[in-house]
Amino acid sequence: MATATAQTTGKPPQRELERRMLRQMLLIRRFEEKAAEAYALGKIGGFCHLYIGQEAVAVGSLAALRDDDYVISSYREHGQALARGMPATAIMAELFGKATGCSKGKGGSMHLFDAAKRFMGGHGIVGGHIPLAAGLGFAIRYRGEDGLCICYFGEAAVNIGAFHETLNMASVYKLPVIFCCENNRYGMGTAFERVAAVTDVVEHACSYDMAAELVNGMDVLAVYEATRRAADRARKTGGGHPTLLEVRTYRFMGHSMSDPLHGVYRTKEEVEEQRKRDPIAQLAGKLKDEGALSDAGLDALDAEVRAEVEEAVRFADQSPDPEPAELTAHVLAD
Amino acid sequence: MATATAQTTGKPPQRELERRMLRQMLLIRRFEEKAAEAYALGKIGGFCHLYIGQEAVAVGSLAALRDDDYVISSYREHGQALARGMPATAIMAELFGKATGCSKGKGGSMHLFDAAKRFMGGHGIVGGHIPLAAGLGFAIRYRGEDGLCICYFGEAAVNIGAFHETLNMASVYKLPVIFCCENNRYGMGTAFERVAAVTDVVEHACSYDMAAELVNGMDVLAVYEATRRAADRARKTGGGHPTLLEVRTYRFMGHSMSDPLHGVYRTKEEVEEQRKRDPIAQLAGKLKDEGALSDAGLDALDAEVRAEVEEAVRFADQSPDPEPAELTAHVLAD
Amino acid sequence: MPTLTYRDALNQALREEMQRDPNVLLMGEEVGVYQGAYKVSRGLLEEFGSMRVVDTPIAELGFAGIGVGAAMGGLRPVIEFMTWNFAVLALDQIVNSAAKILYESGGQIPVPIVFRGPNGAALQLAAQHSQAWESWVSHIPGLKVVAPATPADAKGLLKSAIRDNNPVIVLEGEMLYNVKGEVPEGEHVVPIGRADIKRAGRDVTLICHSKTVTVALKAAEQLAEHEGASAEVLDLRSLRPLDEEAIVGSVTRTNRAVVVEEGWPQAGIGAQVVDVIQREAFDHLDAPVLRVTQADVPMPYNRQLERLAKPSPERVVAAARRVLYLD
Amino acid sequence: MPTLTYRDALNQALREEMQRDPNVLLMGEEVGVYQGAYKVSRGLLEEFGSMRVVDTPIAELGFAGIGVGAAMGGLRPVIEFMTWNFAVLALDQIVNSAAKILYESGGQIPVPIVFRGPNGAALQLAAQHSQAWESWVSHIPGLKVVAPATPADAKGLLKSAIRDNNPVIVLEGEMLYNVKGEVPEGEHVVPIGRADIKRAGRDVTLICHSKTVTVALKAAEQLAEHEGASAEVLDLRSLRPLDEEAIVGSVTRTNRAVVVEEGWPQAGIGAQVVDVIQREAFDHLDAPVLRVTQADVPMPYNRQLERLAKPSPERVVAAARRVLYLD
Ligand SMILES: Cc1ncc(C[n+]2csc(CCOP(=O)(O)OP(=O)(O)O)c2C)c(N)n1
Ligand SMILES: Cc1ncc(C[n+]2csc(CCOP(=O)(O)OP(=O)(O)O)c2C)c(N)n1
Ligand SMILES: [Mg+2]
Ligand SMILES: [Mg+2]
Repeated sequence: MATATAQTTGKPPQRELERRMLRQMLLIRRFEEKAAEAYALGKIGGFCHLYIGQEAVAVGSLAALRDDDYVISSYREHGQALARGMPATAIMAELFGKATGCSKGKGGSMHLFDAAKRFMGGHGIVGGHIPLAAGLGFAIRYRGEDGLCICYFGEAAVNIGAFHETLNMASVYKLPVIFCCENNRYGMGTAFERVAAVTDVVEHACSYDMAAELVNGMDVLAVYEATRRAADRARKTGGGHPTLLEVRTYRFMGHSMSDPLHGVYRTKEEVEEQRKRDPIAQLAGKLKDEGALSDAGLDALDAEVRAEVEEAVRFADQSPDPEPAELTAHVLAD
Repeated sequence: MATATAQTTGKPPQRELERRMLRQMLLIRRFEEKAAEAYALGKIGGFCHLYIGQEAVAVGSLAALRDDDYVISSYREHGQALARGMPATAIMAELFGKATGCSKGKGGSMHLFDAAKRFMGGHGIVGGHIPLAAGLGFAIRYRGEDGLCICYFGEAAVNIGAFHETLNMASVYKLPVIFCCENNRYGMGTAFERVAAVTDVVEHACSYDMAAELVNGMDVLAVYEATRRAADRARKTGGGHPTLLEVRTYRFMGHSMSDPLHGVYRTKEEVEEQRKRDPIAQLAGKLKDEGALSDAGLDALDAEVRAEVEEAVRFADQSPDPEPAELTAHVLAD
Repeated sequence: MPTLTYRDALNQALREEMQRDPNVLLMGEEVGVYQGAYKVSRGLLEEFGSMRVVDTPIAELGFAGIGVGAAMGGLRPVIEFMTWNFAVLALDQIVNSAAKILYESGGQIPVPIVFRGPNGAALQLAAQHSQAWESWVSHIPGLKVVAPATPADAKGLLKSAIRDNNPVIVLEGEMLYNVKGEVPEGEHVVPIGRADIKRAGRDVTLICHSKTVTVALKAAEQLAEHEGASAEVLDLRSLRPLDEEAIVGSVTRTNRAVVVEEGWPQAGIGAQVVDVIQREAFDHLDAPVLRVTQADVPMPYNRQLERLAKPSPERVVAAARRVLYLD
Repeated sequence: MPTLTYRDALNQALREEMQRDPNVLLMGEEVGVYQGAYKVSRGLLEEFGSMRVVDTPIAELGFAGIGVGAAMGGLRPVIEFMTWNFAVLALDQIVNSAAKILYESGGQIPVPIVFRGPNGAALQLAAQHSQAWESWVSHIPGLKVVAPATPADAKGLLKSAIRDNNPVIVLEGEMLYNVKGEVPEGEHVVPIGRADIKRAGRDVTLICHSKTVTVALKAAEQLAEHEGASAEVLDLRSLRPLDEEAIVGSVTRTNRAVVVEEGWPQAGIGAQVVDVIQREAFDHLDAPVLRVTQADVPMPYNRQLERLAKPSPERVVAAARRVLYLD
C-alpha cells in the first residue's frame, strides 16, 4: 500500500505521485461518505465536519512534505489525517469514540491526534491552532532543524485575531511554517465577502512581509507544486521563510452533519456547478486522457479504498469503548 | 479662553486656529511637567504615562473634529483629554485620585472619562479600546447621524488581534471611525521594528480596504489637515468610510513615570535628536517667522497656561478624597 | 397559556424587546441570514433588517467590544455567542470593558448590554466545546448573570436582561432549546436576583440551575419514590446576584443541602453556595453540604465517558442519601 | 543561607533551570533587551541569547499559543505575562490548548509549559491592572497552579513548575518582588501540591497564599498580642492541586478557620477551601468558616478606597474574632 507522504525529499516520479494522490483522494471521499452514513446511524456523535470536495488540498500539500514535518489542522481534519497516512481504522474508531481510536476515543472527530505521525490535532476553536503551528515551527528553528509545520485553517479564521498575531510573529521570528488557508468561501452559513473587507486572503501576507501564493484547490498537482515551493522557502537553513497559501476550494457538503447541504446561504445550483470541478474527477480525467488510467483501473482503485473503509468501519464497530477509568486518565502527565 | 474644539464644522480662520493649537500644546506640555513633579512628590500614584513630545497629535486631530464626535484613547490620554477641552482641574484632580476628578478619583491617570465631552476614556489594556471605538461608530451609524469616533492607540497595539478584528469589521460595516495610530516607535522598551514584520502601519489598511494616510506627527497642521480629510470620509451620508491614520511622533519621556527616560532600548542621543523636532517649538517658530507671534506673546501665552496648570494643582490638592461609601457605588447602574 | 420551546421563548423575548425599544439590536455569528446557529433568532432579520440583526465575522473579541462600544454610545445590544466556549476569546471585553467602565468612569457611562448563548455541554462535543462558565462569569463584579432552566424563565429573564442598565450574561443551554413549557404571553418579566422553588420539600434542598434543574427534579422524584425523602428543588436562576435569602431560607427549613452544577468542582458556583450556607445557616445544618459537579476532567468525547462526567440524577440521589445519613 | 529578594529568587530559578536543560526558554514582552518589566529576567538575554530569551510583540494570545506549540514540539517554554491582567487575552490558549491537548490526544502529547507573571493588585493601578486570577485558573482541570509567598518558595516552586510535564501557572506578586528572605542555593525544589504552615497555632487557622500570607501573619501577631489567641497561618502555596490534607489537618486541630484571598468573593478560591473544610471537617468546626477577600468591586484608583478594598490584617483580625466568638 502506498504510504501517505513522500519518503524522500526528492521529487517522486510523476505518475507514481499522481496515482498515489488519486488513491488518497478517493480514500478520503469514501471514508467521508461512510462517516456520514455512520453518523446517520448514531455511531458517530457530536460535530462531524466532512472534507468532501476539498480532498485535493490535504492530499496535494502533504504529498509535498516529509514524514518528520509537523501537521496541524482545525476540526475539519479527517482528510489531512488520512493523507498523512494515519490508519483509516484508527480514525474511524476515533469517530466512533472507541478505545482503539487515534485519540483513544477521548477526542472524537474534531480532535484527531497521532504523535508518531507528527499529526498534532484536530482543534475546535477557530484560529486557535494557528499559534500552535508557529510554536511547532519555533521548536524546529530552536533546534536548528530543517523541518517545517503545515497548518490548515478555513478562510473564516482570517477574521480572528490569532491569525494576525501569529503571522506577524512567524515572520519576525522567521519560522518554518506553511499557513495553508483552505478558502471554501463559507464559514458555516456566512459567505466570506459578507464578513471580510478584502476577500483575497493572500493580501494579508503583505502586511507581514510574508511570501504568499494563490492556488487552485481543485487541482491537486497545483497544490502539490505550490506546497513544494513553500516548503523550500521554509527549509532554508539559518532561518527559513513562512508562506501563506490561499487554496481556493469548495465544500460539497453542509458545514457539519447537522447542517443542510446548501441551506439559505448558497444555492443548490451553486453547489452543483462547483461539483463539476470535483478534484478527484479532474485528476482521474487527466490520467485517463493521458492514457495512464483505464476505467477498469479506476474501478479497481475505488474497490480497494472502499474495502479499506469497510475494514475501518468493521474495526471501529468491533472495538471496545474506553474503560471507565479512562475518564480520569491523562488529565495530567506524570 | 479658547475652547478646545472647533465649535462649527466650518474651517476657522487659520491664524486663530494656529494660536489655539499652540496654546493647547503648551497647556499639555506644562500640565505633564507638573504631573511629573506631583508624581515625584507621591501625589499621583500608579502608572502615569506622559504625553510630552506627542502634543501635536491630540491637538491637531481634535481641532479638526466636532464637539459631538466621540473620542477614545489608551492609557496615554492626558493630552487628548486636555485637547478635548476637559478642564485641567478635573484631570489633575483625577490624577490625584480626588472626588472632584473627572472620574471621581476612581479611574486615575489611565481612566479619564467625561461623558458630556464625549470623552469615552482612558483604557489600560493595549488594543482593548479599539473595538469600543468601532462600537461607538456603530451607534452613530445605527442612528443615521453624521458624527464620528476618533480612536488613539500606539503602534505596538497593531500587533494585537483586537486591532485586526476591528479594522475588518469597521470596513465591512462602513463605520465612521478614525483610527489614529500614534507611532512613537516604541512600545515600552521595544522598538517597533523588533516586533513587527512590517513597520509602516498604514500598510495594514490595504488588508481591510480602508483609506489610510501617513502623517508627520510633529507638524500639528499636517495632523489637522489629515484628520479633516479622514473626518470628511467618515461623515459621508449613507455609510462613511473609516480611515487609518499613522501619525509618526516621538515620546520625549520614559514609557511611564517608573521608567527611565531612554533606558537601554534607545540612546540619549536619539532622544536629543528627536527633541529638535519639538512640535511646540516648530509651530511657535513658524508663527514667529510669519510675524504672527512675538517672543513676548509666547511668554504671555506660556504664563497663561502655567497659571492654568498651577490652578489645576491647587484645585486637586485642596479637593477631598472620595467618601468611603464610594467604594461600593457605581459597581452597578440602577 | 401557550406552550413554547425554550428556543421560541427566547426568540419571543428578543422580538418583543426589539419591537418595544428601537435601540435593542442583536449581533453575532450566523444570527441573520442563517437564522441563528441554533435558530434562536429565527425570523428576526426579516422583521428588523440588517442594521438590527447583524451578522459578524468570527471575531469574538472584536464584536463583543463593538457591542460594548455601542452600549456606551446609547444602544442596547444583545451579543450572541454561538456558544460560550468561544466567548473565552472575548473575556477581555466582558471583564475589562463591560464590567468596569461604569465604575472607572465614576458612574458616568453605563453599559447596557446582554451577552448570551448556550453554555455547558451538549452531546459528545468533546473538551473544547463543552464548557460551563458559571464560575468564571459570576466571579466578576459589574456583571449580572442569569441561567434560566425553563421556557418561561428564559423569556422572563432575557427580557429583564435586555432592560437592565448593566451588562448581563445569559447562560442558555443547547440541550434546553427544545424543551417545552408554558410561557406567559407579552409582558412577562422575571426579576434578576430571585431564585425559584421548582419543587417544594422538607428533608433536603437540591440547589441547581439551568440544565441541572431537570437532573435535580428527577433525583427528587427518585428520592420520594425509593427513599421516602422529600426534596426541595431550588433553582437559582440568577447566579449574580445570588439569592442568598432563598438559599438560606430553604436550608434553614430542610437542614440539608446538595448543590448541583454542570461546571468543574474547584471554585465552582456551587462552592460559593456552600460558603453562603455554612456561613448563614451553620447552626441549622445537620450534615455537610455536598456537591455534584462535572468530573474534574476535560470533557471526553466518548458517550459513556461523557455520561460519567456529567451530573446525573443518580449522583444527586447518592449525595442526598449521604446528607440524609441513609448510607 | 543567602538572603535574596523574591525577584532574584525567581531569576535564580530561571537561570539554573536554563543552565540545566537546554530546552528551557523564556518568552514574553520585554523579557530580553529591557531585562523584564519587573526585572525578573535580568541578565538572562546576555547569558542565553535571543533564541532562549525571546522578546515578543504585544500579542498575549499569540505568544501564549506559540509557547504551547513549542511545548508540543518538545521544548519547555516559560511564558512571562507582563502581568496576569493581560493574560485574560490568552485564556483560550491556556484553557483550550495547554490544559486539554494531553487529554484530547488520549495521553499522547504532553504540554510542559509554565505561564508566569505578577498577579493581583499592586498600588493604585486601578480596575484593569489589579486583578487576582486564582479562582479562574485554578478552576481548570489539566493545569497546576502555584502562588509562592516567600523568596524560597518562589525559587522552589518555579523550579518544580519548569520540571513538571504539565502546564503550570505561577502567580507571582508585584508587591512581593522586593521582599527578602533566605533562599537555599542550587537544587532547592518545592513540590507542587503541598501547603506550608508559616506559623503554628492552636485556636484558629488563617488560610492564605501569596501576598495574603503577610496579611495573615500580621493578623496572627495582633491576635496573639491583643486577644491572646494563637493563630495558625497555613500558606496554601499550591492552588491546584489544593493540599486538602493540610487544610483539614489544621482545622481539625484548631476547629476554626478564616480564609484570606486577594480575589473577589464569589466563587473565589476561598469558597473552595470553605467547601473542603465543611465537607471534611464538619464535626470539628466550632464556628462557620469566614472569608476575607477583595471587596466585590472593580479596584478603585484612589489610595484610600484601594486600601478599603484589599484584605488587611484588621479585617482578618475582625473575622478571627468572630469565629472565636470574641465579639
Ligand atoms: C472562535 C470560534 N468561533 C466560532 C466557532 C463556531 N464555528 C465552528 S466552524 C465555524 C466556521 C469556520 O469556517 P472556516 O474557517 O471557513 O472553515 P470551514 O468550516 O469552512 O472549513 C464556526 C463559526 C468556533 N469553533 N470557534
Ligand atoms: C494587552 C496588554 N499587554 C501588555 C500591556 C502592558 N503595556 C502597557 S503599555 C505597553 C506598550 C504599548 O506601546 P504602544 O502601543 O506603542 O503605546 P505607547 O506607550 O508608545 O503610547 C505595554 C506593553 C498592556 N497594558 N496590555
Ligand atoms: Mg470556510
Ligand atoms: Mg508606542
